[in-house]
Amino acid sequence: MSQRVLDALKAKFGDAIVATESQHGDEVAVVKRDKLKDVATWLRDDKAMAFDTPVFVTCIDLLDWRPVKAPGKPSSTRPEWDGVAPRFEVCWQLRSLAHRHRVRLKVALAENDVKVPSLTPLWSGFEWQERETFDMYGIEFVGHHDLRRIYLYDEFVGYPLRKDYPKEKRQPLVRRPDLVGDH
Amino acid sequence: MSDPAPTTPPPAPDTVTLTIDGTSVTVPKGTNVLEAARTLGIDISAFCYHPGLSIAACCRQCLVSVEKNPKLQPSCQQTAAEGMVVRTTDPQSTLARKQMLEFTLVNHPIDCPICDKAGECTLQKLYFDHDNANSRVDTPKVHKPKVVDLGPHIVLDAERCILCTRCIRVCDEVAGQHQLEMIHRGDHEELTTAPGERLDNPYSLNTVDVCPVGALTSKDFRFTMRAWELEATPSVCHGCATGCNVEIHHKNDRAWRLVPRLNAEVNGHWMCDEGRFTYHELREGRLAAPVVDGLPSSWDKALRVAGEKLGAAQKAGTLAVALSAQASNEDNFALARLAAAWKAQVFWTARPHRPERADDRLRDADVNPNTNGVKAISGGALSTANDAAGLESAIAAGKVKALVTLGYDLPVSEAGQRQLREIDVVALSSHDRGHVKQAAVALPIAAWAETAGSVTNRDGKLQRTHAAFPPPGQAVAGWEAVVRLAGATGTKLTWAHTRDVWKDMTAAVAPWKGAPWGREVRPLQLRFAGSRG
Amino acid sequence: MLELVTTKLEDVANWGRKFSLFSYPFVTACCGMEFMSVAAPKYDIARFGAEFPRFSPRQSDLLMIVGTITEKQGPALRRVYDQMAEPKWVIAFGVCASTGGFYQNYHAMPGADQVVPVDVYIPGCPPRPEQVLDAIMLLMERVQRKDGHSQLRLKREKIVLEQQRALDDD
Amino acid sequence: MPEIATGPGNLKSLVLGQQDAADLDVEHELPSELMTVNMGPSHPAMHGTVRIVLTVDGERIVKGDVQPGYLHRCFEKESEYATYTQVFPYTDRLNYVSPMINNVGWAMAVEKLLGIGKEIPRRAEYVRVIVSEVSRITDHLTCVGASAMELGAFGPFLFFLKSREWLYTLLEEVSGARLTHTYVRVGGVAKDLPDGWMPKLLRRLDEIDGVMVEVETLLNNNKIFRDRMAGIGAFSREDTIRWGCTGPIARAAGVDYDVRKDHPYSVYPELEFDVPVGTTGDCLDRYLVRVEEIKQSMRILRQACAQIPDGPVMIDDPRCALPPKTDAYNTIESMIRHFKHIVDGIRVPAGEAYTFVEGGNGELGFFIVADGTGRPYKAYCRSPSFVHLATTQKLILGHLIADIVPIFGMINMIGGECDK
Repeated sequence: MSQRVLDALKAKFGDAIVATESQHGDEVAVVKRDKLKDVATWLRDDKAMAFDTPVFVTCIDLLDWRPVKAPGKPSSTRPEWDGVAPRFEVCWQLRSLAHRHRVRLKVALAENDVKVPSLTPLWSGFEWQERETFDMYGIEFVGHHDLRRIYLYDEFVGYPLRKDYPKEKRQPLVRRPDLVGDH
Repeated sequence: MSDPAPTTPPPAPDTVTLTIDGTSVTVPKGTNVLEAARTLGIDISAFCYHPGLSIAACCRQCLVSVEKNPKLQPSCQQTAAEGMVVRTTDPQSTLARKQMLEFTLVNHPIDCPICDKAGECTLQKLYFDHDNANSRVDTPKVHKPKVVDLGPHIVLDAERCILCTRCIRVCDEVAGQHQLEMIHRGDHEELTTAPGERLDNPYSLNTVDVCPVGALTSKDFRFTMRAWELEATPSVCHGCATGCNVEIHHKNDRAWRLVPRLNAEVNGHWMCDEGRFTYHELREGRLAAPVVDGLPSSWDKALRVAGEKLGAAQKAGTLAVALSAQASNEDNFALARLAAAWKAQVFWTARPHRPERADDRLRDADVNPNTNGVKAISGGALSTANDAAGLESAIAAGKVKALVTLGYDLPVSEAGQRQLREIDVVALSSHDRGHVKQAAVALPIAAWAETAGSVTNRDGKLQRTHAAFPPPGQAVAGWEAVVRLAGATGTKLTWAHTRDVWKDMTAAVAPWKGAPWGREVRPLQLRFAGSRG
Repeated sequence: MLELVTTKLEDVANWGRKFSLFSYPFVTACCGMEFMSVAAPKYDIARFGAEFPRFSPRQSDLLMIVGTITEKQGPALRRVYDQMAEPKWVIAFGVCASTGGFYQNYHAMPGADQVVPVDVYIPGCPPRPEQVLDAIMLLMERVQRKDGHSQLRLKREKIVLEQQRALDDD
Repeated sequence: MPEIATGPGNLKSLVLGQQDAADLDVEHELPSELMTVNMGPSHPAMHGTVRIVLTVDGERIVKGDVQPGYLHRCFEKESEYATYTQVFPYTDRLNYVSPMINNVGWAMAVEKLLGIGKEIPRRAEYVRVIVSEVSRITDHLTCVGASAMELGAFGPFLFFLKSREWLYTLLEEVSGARLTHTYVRVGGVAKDLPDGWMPKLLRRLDEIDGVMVEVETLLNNNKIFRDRMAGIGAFSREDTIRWGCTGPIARAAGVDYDVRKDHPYSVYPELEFDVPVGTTGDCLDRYLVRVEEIKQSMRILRQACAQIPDGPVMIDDPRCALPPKTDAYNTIESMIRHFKHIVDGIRVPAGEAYTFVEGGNGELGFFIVADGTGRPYKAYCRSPSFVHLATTQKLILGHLIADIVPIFGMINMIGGECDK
């Protein structure tokens, strides 16, 4: 029922919408980075859209993306990551309370240029979730008034949810003085 | 069926166009229907078919229905013909494949929890994908011998064997020695060695790789590690100059086995047994900390002592450098570049050839993986004059007072050993063996499986290796040790990553100009790749 | 004679300590729910005199580490432990506090004993209330036998002092 | 909320909310400076895992920097290394006060990706609704009981813990564990409800009705309780929507949004229940909404226990269901199925989907990206506590330090779910 949203978006912004997809009942719109702010503002203020509720912000790291054939029909046609295509995909999920439809805005970012406009000024609910995405993936949200680590301690180096950060690489803050060896 | 649109150009003479499940595909003449289906992404189940072996068509697992043909055809044997129409998803052929699996499983022992192949077993994979139904047979299973010692490296479990004869064909075609046969008939048929033979040909462990089930297991890898816990890193075997492409299977910073990796030009699907056991030396006798006069010490103390010793000799012009045909191109190139900066004499060492192991297949007499690499790097300046014997005579003649060696096999005679003790030797080595024990300063470097790099095989082909796990202790990559050594003796080398060394190397060495560094390959977790079977 | 009196006095003191453990509940995660159930009427830790949580480390002698200790929580745990007065005991409540449980990653510490010495480890995720009561009884025996980690450290220091003095004398 | 002119410049004009002029004079003689107080991670009201660096002017809070993350146990990183079935124990420990709802949420997310959402047996759906509602009751009991105790009402805390103990025993009979059940599976539930369990549940619900009456008489019109709760931490309807709040906190502010009604899932459309909606959005309304929701959940349970059909509790799709254990040890076919299912996991076709259910504290969602192997490529959990904790920066402004306790009690910030 949210297919209307995608068509309206394409009608209104045309080439700013790189791709639209409808998977498992979710509407996904991949937006150009510099057009993101206008698209988001329009989605929030337009009466027919009325996307007033922020749901979540996260990022997908495509470093290890190597889909294998599994029984059943795969809904994602994204090929294996070849090292050239944009590595990160930042996703904002929005929901409209009045019309009960939902959309997920996505912006694709290359590996070395991880700046993206922040949507916190539009929905304050994204303030902490953008900080969490910065903390975990290292995505810099331009325009976020207080972008710093939220879960990890400031002395932590690196972004743990990236695929190349090993799961058990600890950076201990304090250890017992009489303890030998690194844990 | 969609007829090819008339506007497409007529297919080239030596290709064939056929339709599989409604989609038409053009393949070179002579490919079988199974390979044609695989190019379309249709995965037809198969046991006895192996792209590197002849066609036996004895497992009947790949039956498909071909139009105008009353019986189901084995797609591995059926060569694609012009205009042929094949259906793989019609009820008759899917039922046939399903029942074939049921038939194969009738006498199969319930060994999955203790079977080494579990996790990468083709029978498991095909049953779970295609059949997934209970068996209608409840007669007791036929029992066969469970532990048969076939040869020095392989144990057979006859109950698990599904009689696909891949191993027999490997011995006949790859090793060229007929050592395995089937005896008895019906459900008592069993694999055994040919009369008077044992499975001891130099390519015997390839049978373990191609065995789709856990019938043939390698004594070296048996019961050590579960298949899905391993991580695979592509590399090149360092056993001899052939440079077979391999995959290092490792876990917890330790290599557990080497498995051949497909490379049509160099080694196809195969590798020799001796090459498979080269991973053992990654564990024994490693040098993990710098050693000065026999006592382990820190990097900066070792570099300081090396700097003094080499500095004096360099002024006197009696400094020499020994490249190594065992080390990678990057390490050799870094040392050669440093030798040029020092204006030192350049020698090269290599393990002596073993002509008795050479055969016309994969095994080569030259047991050094990088002989051509060292030759290319030194631009032909190396000859018999400055190999190990030349070095020995130079030392005797007093022309060499200080020596920087790469690697640990300096094959000098008894007299040479004594002279080596008089001069100052700085050894860059991954192992604490040979002359490294008496060296004045020993600097630990990473072995071949621990750094990204490249080697050149006997045909001059430049092949990349990737790092499977980090080097032990304070060891660093060979070229990085050379950079530190350069810093200790006042010369400056500005490499920060193997990529930079590669860039300078491919620029300097003519035959490798413009070779791409390629993408940094990260260890692939086998469990993520589904079952490898 | 004096020796006999002081040990007897100490046994009486330990008997007193044993039956009135003032616990500082350092509660972080899911084990907190089970800690509530232990304090609740059905399993009632009050029967062992340990039900009175003191929320300031100064007034408590038993540190109950309840739940996962992460790297960011480490300094807080260390400071709370340091502020407690001797003699003090520590219980690691649940497998996360004992070994990190099935959180083997960059932020969960593999056990609270990376930061503070622990007397009694309680397995379980979360441990059943009966396990916690059993742990309290184990701790009571330790308190009575003066085997708590802080008492052992005092004993060690005393022995070292005596040896030091013996060395200085001759 | 009284207006506060902040900033060190105009200390003199700081009015401490005192109305008559007499007090003003006293204040002027003793101007207080802004003081930074650390309400550390280890504090009874902070549920053990939040630290607030308060800038207070006397007792009144001028600024609060809320710092979560003390219980960040890397749910996403751990679930990227576990198969889809192995992630269930991790979801138990997200919102450990109502673990069943997390299990159902994760199972539905994977089923949506597998495309078998419609083929789950109806009895399994009913069992899921029953255990979810029982879990939701324990969530509200714990939240209200703990915050009442923090305000000094120790009696209701013990009453609620007694009734929660009954429900724990019931859930233990179903799943084998009191708190970390891991009971739901992809495609259904692990085991059917034990016989005679539902009558026991209905008897307990009647007893809990009695406990509710006792607690409501103790708390609802209690002067101390009402003064500590009314008007504290009020949040307007627009702010609630703008901050993305859902669940009891949004409903208390008048936002009529309940995932079970607005985006119906499972068999909720067949069950009648009301959604309590407050007006002012302060702590008292949140308390009243939660108490009413306990009653609604009991109503759902009674209907579900009456309408539950017979039949299997697990879908018979070989990709998801394990073969019976006896077969697994006696036939090679079941052994292979069991082995591949456990070692490779359920191979979910490549794709991504966001699925959300009504959790104890609000909309609990799972955003899964699958790449065809048996392990999720990415498993993001949209946790309501994290969103509600973000609003506390606004809620505590202008209140006294003592008011942080009821605000945190009613926000019901669960460490595991908030820090993921």
